[in-house]
Amino acid sequence: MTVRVQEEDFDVGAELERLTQANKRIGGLTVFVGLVREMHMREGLHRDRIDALTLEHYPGMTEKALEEIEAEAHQRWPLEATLIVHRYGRLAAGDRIVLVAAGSPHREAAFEACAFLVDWLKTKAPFWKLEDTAAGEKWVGAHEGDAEAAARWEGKAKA
Amino acid sequence: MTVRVQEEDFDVGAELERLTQANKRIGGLTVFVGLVREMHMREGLHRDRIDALTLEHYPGMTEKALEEIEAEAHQRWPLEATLIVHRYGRLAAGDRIVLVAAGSPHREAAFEACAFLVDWLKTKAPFWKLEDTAAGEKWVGAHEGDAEAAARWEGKAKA
Amino acid sequence: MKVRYFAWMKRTVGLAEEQVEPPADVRTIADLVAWLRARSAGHAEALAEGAAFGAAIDHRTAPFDAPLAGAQEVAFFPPFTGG
Amino acid sequence: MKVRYFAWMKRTVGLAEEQVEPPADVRTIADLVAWLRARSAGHAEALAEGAAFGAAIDHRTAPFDAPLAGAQEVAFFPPFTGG
Repeated sequence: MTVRVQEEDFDVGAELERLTQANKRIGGLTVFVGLVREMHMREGLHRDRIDALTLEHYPGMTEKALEEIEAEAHQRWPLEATLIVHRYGRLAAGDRIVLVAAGSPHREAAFEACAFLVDWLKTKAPFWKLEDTAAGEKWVGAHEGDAEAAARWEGKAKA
Repeated sequence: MTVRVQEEDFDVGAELERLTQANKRIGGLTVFVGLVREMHMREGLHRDRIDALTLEHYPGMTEKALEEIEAEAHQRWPLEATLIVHRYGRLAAGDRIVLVAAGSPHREAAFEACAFLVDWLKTKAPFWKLEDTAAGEKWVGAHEGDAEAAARWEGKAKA
Repeated sequence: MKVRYFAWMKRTVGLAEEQVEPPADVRTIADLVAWLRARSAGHAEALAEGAAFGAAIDHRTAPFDAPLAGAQEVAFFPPFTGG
Repeated sequence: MKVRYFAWMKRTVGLAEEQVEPPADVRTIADLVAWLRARSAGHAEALAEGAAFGAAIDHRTAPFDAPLAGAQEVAFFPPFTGG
């Protein structure tokens, strides 16, 4: 169980190697990498390309929230290893934002736990995205689909 | 779209870097790494530890089957990038067997497509596992759960 | 008690944080919100009724009826958009 | 026509592949299975009725009633266990 919040990029291969090495009980490792996607936004007559964003977070609370989400995943699935690395600060299109990994003897548990971790961290960890557009800065609104995705794990019994 | 069947190990970080670089439309990349899990098997009075296995495949058919599965995923989800690397030959506990990755603008598509690729390659690509135990060699039987997992994607409309 | 503001609320209030000493009848987060609104036009706008924001007490998300007793740090923020 | 065997079927038949020329009345995979059984005790065991195995024609999975017309290579194998 590891949670890290950092400004610098992470090395996916090295992180996963460290996570699984010396643990021969992992049969399946599911990994999610979230990246800054180049987007086009229409607002009135303008069409802006979003080339970068700034991620703000709440130091102290962020780590606690991520650790609780991770502990919840271990409660629900038989996991051998989990990892959450989330960046903050200024990120450009194509940059990595977040790395989430869940390793289990069984692939179903690895898939479900990884999806759960991603869904919950989106709605329960204190991060905020500020987009840079040619027209200026714009705070990203919460995505309705995220709340729905997070809600599907509410009250679900242990798999 | 890339499919590779090879005896040698793969470098997860380098593979994913190659897959996503220069494509700024990927917002979510879901990855599955299958590993040889150390297992204990009970048979009659014996309890054997499985330390290694040999993966046999059907050269020519394997590549074709994996390419068809990959094409099917692109039919069903809006994917920007997919990768399947599957090893054959002798593998020890802790070794990587397979790498599956799906990148999409949207994380839901990335998760579903990756799970689909793993489920279908388990039941539709010609690989066979032979386990080495202290008591001798043993061909792995098909796992009932695999057929069920693969079946949940049958006839499903495009997401 | 320290009060912190994040994301657009920080810009609207014009402060990242402030030290406040609310009177004894400010017992819950909802009470604190109402009391803070009077501090400035920026406070009033950021903490307006109907605005979509949440709160935390000492690094843990808390509902608006949560008691403030013993709180060291209260934070206000818009819905999270990480990941 | 080339016939190939994989996994335990290869061990049981005792051959990885063989070149065969079945008579004209062997029209489907099912016909071929019945015809191959007579070749040896290993064939009979591997291809026994009720044994769990599948087949492919020219690198593509095929049902047992698939016609052999034009087939270059037919393969027999147990259920797949990759991934």
